[in-house]
Amino acid sequence: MATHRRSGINRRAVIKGATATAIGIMAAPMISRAQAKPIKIGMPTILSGRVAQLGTSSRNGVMLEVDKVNAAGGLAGRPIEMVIRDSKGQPQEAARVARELVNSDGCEILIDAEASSGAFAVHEVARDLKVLCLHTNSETSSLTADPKQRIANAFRTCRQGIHDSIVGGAYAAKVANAKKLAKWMTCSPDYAYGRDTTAQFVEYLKHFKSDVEVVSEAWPKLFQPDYTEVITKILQTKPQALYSCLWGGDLTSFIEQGNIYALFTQTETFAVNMADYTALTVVKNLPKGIHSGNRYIKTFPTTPQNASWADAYRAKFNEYPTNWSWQNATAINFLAAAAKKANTADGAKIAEALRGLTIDSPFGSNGKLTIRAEDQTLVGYAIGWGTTIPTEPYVPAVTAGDWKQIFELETAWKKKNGYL
Amino acid sequence: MDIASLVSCFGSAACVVTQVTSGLIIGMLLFLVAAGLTLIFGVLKVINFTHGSFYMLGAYFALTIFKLSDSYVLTLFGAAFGTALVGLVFERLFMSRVYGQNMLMQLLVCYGFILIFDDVVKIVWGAEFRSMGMPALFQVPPIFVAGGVVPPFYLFLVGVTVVIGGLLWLVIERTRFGKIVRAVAHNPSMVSVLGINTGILYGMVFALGGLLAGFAGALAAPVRSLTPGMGFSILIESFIVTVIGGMGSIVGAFVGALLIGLIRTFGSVGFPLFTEGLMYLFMVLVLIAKPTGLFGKEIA
Amino acid sequence: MRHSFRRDMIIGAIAVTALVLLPLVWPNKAFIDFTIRGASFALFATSLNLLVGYGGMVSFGHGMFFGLGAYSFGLLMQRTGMSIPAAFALTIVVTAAVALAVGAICVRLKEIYFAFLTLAFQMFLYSLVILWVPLTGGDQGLRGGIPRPSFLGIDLADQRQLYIASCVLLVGGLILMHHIVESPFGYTLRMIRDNATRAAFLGVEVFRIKLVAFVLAGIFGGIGGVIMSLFVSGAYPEFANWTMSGEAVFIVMLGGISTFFGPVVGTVILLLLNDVVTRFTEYYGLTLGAIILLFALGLRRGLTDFLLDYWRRSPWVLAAAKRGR
Amino acid sequence: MLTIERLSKSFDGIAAISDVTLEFPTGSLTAVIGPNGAGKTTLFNLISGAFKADAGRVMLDGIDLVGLARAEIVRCGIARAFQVASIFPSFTVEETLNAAVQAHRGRAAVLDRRFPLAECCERAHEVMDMLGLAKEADTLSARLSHGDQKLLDVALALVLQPRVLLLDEPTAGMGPDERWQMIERVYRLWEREKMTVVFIEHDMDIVFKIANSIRVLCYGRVLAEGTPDQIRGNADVIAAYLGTEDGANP
Repeated sequence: MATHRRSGINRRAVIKGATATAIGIMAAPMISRAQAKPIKIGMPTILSGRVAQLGTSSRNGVMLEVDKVNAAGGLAGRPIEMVIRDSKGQPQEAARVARELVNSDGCEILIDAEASSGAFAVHEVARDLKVLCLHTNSETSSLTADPKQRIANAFRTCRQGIHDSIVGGAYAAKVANAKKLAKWMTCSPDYAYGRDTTAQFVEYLKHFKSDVEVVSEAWPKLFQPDYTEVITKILQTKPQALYSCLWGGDLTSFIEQGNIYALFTQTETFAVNMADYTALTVVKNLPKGIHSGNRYIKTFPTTPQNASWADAYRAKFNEYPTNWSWQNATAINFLAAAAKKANTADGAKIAEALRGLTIDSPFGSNGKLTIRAEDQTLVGYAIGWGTTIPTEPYVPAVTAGDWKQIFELETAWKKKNGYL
Repeated sequence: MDIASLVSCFGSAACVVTQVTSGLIIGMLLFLVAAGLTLIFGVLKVINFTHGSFYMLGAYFALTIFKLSDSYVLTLFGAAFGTALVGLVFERLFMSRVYGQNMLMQLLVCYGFILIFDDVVKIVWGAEFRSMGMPALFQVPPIFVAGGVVPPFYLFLVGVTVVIGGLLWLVIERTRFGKIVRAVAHNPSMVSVLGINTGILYGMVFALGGLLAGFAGALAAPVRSLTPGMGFSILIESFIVTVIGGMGSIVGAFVGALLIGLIRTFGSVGFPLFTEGLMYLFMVLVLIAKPTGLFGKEIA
Repeated sequence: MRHSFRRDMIIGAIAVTALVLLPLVWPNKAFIDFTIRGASFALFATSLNLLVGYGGMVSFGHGMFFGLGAYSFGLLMQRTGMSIPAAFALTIVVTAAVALAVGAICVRLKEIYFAFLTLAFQMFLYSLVILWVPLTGGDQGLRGGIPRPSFLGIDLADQRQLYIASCVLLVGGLILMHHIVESPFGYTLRMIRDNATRAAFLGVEVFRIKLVAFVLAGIFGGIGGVIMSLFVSGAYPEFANWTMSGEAVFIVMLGGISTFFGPVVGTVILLLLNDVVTRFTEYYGLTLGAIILLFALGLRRGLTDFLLDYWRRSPWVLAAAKRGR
Repeated sequence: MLTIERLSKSFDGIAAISDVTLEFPTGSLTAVIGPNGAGKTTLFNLISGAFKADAGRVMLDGIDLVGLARAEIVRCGIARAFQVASIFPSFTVEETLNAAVQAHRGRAAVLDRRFPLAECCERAHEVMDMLGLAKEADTLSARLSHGDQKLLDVALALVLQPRVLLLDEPTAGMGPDERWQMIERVYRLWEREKMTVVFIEHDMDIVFKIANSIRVLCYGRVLAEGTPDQIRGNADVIAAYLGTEDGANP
């Protein structure tokens, strides 16, 4: 993988860009000068520490789209100026940064590119300050599903745990039927995301194939450097299939260490977070035939739009886009479309326009993405599972999930949890 | 909690053997890092909180050297000596200025360097995690022994660590340098009595600590993801190891590392969700029972 | 140097009044947020300095009380629906009880062993917070906001009123802690720091004094946590993690351990650094690291320690001392 | 009367004090002498409770002190000053004595008042005056001269209103003038307070000039005891001292 780095997009560069755009706008006769005051969008994210990649690729996703939007005249004529700030991955810092972005930097919209606990902290800030907020990285379902959490001014433009679990369960059941996999084991990181996602996956796996049995569980810690004890436990258990929602560096460590035990030749592995370039391109000996959900992959959806978006991203940042990249790009796309629909950059009116809005997008399962009105969250995105090969394109064929089935089971899940 | 699994594991020879072996693997790398930490504390009475960063630097040095040379032997030595040099420079230029001061001042300098090393790694090697890849020599299928799986790389890893541990023991027990180290660790005022050039002694101790940590980093690089901040978890664990074993005791570090390795492996069977808590609980109990650790001596 | 309690109260009243009036002439939301966070950290760091600066007890686990305060208060408000003052009082009781139990074990140890044991206890508590998901929400923390019902006409959901409440807690807490260090107890604590053996010969019950100091410090650390939980409207495991203790140690060292207001100054420095540096660079660590080295190797002590030394050595002071003789 | 009966203490198997029996009559001014390593300081540590004896008894007016906590021994009336001045470096002289008086009176944990407690000041000043430290009242202990630091150490012992005062080499590390000044103060103190004073001393001029009774220790055992005149002529003592570099002329 190319080892490229940019110096962070500093404020001056942003302002310069914004000024250039502003000049462009002034040259355009249709748009009056009075409207050209930039609109500031604040973005707290994680730019330092172990998951700095989350922040940098979120930022890249955003900037790629912001440039396009600004070139096309901005949000209802107002060029976007991004103010992106590091929360270091601490929820209290995320809350502090979010407040500061609104209160002292004059940001009118927040893009919350935090991981889950940070997202809940920013959510409280959005509730308090009543500022339009788009969550772009938290996949925790309850953030939007739980009516107690819901506020009129907060939306989610990213994938969601429950959707992934339903599709994963359906896919895994199909494979299990074909290959007669009855004895399962799970190995997921020991924190809320890992526990919830795993429990839901197992639930839907059993929903689709009632005779599977989970014989053992392993719970490595988040950011654990060594998985030997976990791998040997799996080898002891000898499951026919293994499910894992390890991600990022943890997943690559697990794969590398599993490789030297030849783990993946002995058990059918379902690693939902494998098919993301952050993991695919880093693992040196990627085993063939690992089942994975799509995080972001150029080959799915198999459309020229998706492929060319990935190429444009690579050309601009000299690295592969990540799951976080498309989710953040989507946030800007939705803002632009809603502003156009409402013909204003006013947060409250954009929020109104966002509810139920459908846009064209390379990331949609059929070229379209929708923000569902009832719970203000993204649906219809490309979601599916495939198997790996050791070299590019890594996951050549992805079986798409069935959104009708997702909606059905999601509704049942919400009822069961008392959300409906 | 899963006591039943733990009981059934103890009932099966294969499970016990496998878990003990993996405890050994985890413990050995930990021992290399902890040995340096405890050595530095023994001689200088300084807790080197940057030790995790040394491990990280070792791993990143390994990444680059392996990419350039494709020789794992060269990688191991290059990374170890590179890190030793970092340790030496760090001690001579910075740590040496805060000896004899408040322990917190030393802590502060170390903390500053943890932050700096992490960002330097981020600038030089990037924020994304990296992987060195398994050297071709070890890209062979694992050996199956009596139903248990033994990966050749881990055989090598444990073997090398045992050799290094042995060498370290020889150095400490049989050389003049070792004699001085032991004397000073036992009684700090010996430094002036023996007429030792403390600058050289302290620098060498830090270099040796760096050497061990860097070697551990290079040994870990083929199997662990490299990322800025990766030194952190190993720092905490080796810190627990040295506290349990007794600050300043190499034997303590060895025993402590193995204990933590075993707690990890058997804990993951019996208490999969509380392995971490188990380590801290164990540390609390040891400190209450014997504040100086299992093999530690009261500081004079 | 020895101020009476009444004098402290008068200065405190003036300080609170000034802080309350300030936003009226200078309405700045960022300042209000900054002060609330500052109050939280300043109480937390000053309470640590009771141990470090006055008791010579370097605790690496003080963050456990910050976390405990935030979680106890947050949980009481979320689960029981009691009033804010009641939850506040109960939080103090809980924090004090835990501090008593942990302190009874820890304060027997000296120096680094005390530091290690406090750290181990903190990490054990942290593991519990992570593990006990049904109660604490695990790594996700207490989500969904902390309800803040009005009491006595005070509405802490309003940021301005929370600001005033934080100022009152800060100033009140500082007055109490200042009183503690200036009391006979405070001087006994200093005796133990200087020479515990001699203090024991003089009839000081070292263990008891240390334990009381540990509990008092825990209580004020917990109050810092309560303010933070109100600020972010939640509680997160990070509050109970060792990094929080590290932050407090760092603040104390930046500000200085030999003056009462050192940690307050340190808090302002660290928060300003944090807020300003993260604004301009993502290489926060590199920048902060360099600044730390500047303090540690340049000044070789905290800022107020440095200023105090500088003042004591200034020609004017030396001349005055000579005249005094 | 302070009596020591068959007291023994060893470290790692090496006897520091073995089977020592001694008497210190009430109101006496007794010097404990002996070559280096004779066990003099260990004896003090055993009496004051810093170490616990392996065997034997330390009786003060009929009460056995062995096994009592240090604070309890202090309360029984035994106080000591240390070979190396054991003081509180960051306190001024006045603060030191105020804090010490307050600790002695069980007021160390008072939280609802300010330091210093008015009722303790008088006694603190009294002790300062007794040892001529009043002029240094506002000086930081760390900045006192060596001699004044030792005086302050003695003052701390006096605060405890002891019946028995143990002084471990009160003149150690001092110049000749300072020594005599120090010893003169100790002597006047003893005269005025009429307490039992036991001191360890190497300077034989001082010992024979002021002590009214002498105990000689050697290798952890009692070599001789008696009045200065008796000791002066004791052959064992002369032999022991001639054999050591300590050998001041007895």
